[in-house]
Amino acid sequence: MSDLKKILEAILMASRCPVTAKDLYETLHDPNTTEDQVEEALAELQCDYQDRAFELVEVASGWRIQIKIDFTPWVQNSLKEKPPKYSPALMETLALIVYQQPITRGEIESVRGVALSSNILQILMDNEWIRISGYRETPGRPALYITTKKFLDDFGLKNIKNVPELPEITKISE
Amino acid sequence: MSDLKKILEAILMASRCPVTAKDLYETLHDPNTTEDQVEEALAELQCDYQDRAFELVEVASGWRIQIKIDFTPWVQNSLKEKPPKYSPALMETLALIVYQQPITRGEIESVRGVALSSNILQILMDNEWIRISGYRETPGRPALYITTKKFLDDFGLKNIKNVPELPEITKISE
Amino acid sequence: MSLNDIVQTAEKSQVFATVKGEPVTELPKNLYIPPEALEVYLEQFEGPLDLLLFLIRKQDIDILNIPVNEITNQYVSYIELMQILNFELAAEYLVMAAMLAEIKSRMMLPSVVEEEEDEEDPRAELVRRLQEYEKVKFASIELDDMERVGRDVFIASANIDHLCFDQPKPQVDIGDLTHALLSVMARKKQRKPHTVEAIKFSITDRMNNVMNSLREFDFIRFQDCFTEEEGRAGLVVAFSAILQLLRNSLIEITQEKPLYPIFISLAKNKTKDSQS
Repeated sequence: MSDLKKILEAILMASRCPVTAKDLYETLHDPNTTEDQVEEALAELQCDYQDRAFELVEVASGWRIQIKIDFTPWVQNSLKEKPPKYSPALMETLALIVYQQPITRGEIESVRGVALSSNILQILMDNEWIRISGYRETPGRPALYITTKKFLDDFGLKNIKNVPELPEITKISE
Repeated sequence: MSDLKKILEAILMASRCPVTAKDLYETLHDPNTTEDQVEEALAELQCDYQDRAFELVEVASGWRIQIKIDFTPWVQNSLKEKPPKYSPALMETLALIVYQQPITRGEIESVRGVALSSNILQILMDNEWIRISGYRETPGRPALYITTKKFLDDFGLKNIKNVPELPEITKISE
Repeated sequence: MSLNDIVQTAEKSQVFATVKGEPVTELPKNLYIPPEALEVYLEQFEGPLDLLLFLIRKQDIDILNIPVNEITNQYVSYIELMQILNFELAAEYLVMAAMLAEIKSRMMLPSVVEEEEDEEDPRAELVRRLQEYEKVKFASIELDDMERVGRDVFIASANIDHLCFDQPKPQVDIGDLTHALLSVMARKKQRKPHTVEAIKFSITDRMNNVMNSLREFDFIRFQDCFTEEEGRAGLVVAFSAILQLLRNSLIEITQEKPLYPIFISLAKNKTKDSQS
């Protein structure tokens, strides 16, 4: 297996989202590799994966490695046995968005006292529990996060007003 | 490639956390497959991946597929957000918890000779590298911190006993 | 500002900083950190033990036989320099300076040490702390060098978003969310800086009050010096005032028998005191 193929495999396997051929090419920083060679290597990888449980496909936003559809039952089983556990940091972030929406990343960080690791908001977005509702008109125009309908569905709420009220003393605005 | 191997590959590739051989076995729901066969298939997969950019390794909470270390520079290049760099103060705090757990905040401060800034423990908790295991029955009931399985996973260890040994530095003369 | 800038400014003005109102015209002597690396180093120290350990290791000093006098002088020079350079100096640095000074003074009294058989080397505690800290520092470097997920090791995963099945609902409910929020808020409260209020009571005033009362009456009852309404701060100040007066030999405190009232009176040897 060529080095180029392995490098592309590594990048695609490590990425959470699809990567474009152009991005792959730029990540290489290699004057000896052309964009065409990248495309070729991607095609070869596709063949390599014929006898594996995953495949390389091109979707709207780029290339990604995904589980072949034949293995759906087992993936489903494994998720059933071990549903994803959310970290306290993720739960606290979600809680702040629920009770303080719309809220910026900076505000979440200032209440929690530590920087937010980037994948927390990503996971919440992937779950479609939160979305960006707009941007605050302050320097940097930070994104404002709010909860979604899917969040209400998944948590069995009819309306965002149904979230339990907080004891008076813990009101956030102090 | 056998079906069993492919199924295991699918489950492991679909999961973001390590999976134990036992969990894999239970996910199969297959009376014709034994736990030993699962272990064997895992060993075979390890061989299969020799010429790929990823490898199958066993850490504290199970098996996981990870990118081989040779490809780290390219993966790092492709990351949109650089991984956080931790201060010596944070690493010293973590080292104290690793080697002297369970330990209180006061004990950490006394060994390091300085007060602990509040966000250090919070970052370690957010990473799920440490957790509170209980409270010491002394005045103030200080929290006792210990390391987690996730700490072992993230540092590629199977067991807390695998942490590097401390050197004996109490030499009489140098 | 680099040290060079400081030196250049100093050359121009002959004064490059002011400490406690005093202009400083020369850098402290005995600095073992190369001047050009000074600023970088000073910012990096993880506390007084780290600084001390650096001074010891830099000069290849045997940690079990620290020349306290020399190390103390060097340590204090750095502390002064950090103050000159306006580093935010944690109180712990000053505590260590005091500890070093104490060890130094104890070591200057060799006769006392010899007389008491079990007297430990005054440096023993410091050496023990330095060794323990060095071990932790070493371990932390080892730990940081280990390959870790997210920095050196990356998890390989394949996407499953396109698979059609009922994704299991999250194993969390809204109660977990409120619980999470409450714990954030509880932590935030702990982080809040506490405001230091200006002292409402002055020890000197209180000392004068006690002395005035004693000039009027021969005795006053110990408990009459305290007013409950003043709260804890008031009680502490009143008590400190009495201790201070006692220390200055201005008053005497008497109690006839255990559990009997305690009385305060003017010191009888007050006049003699001034002669000695």
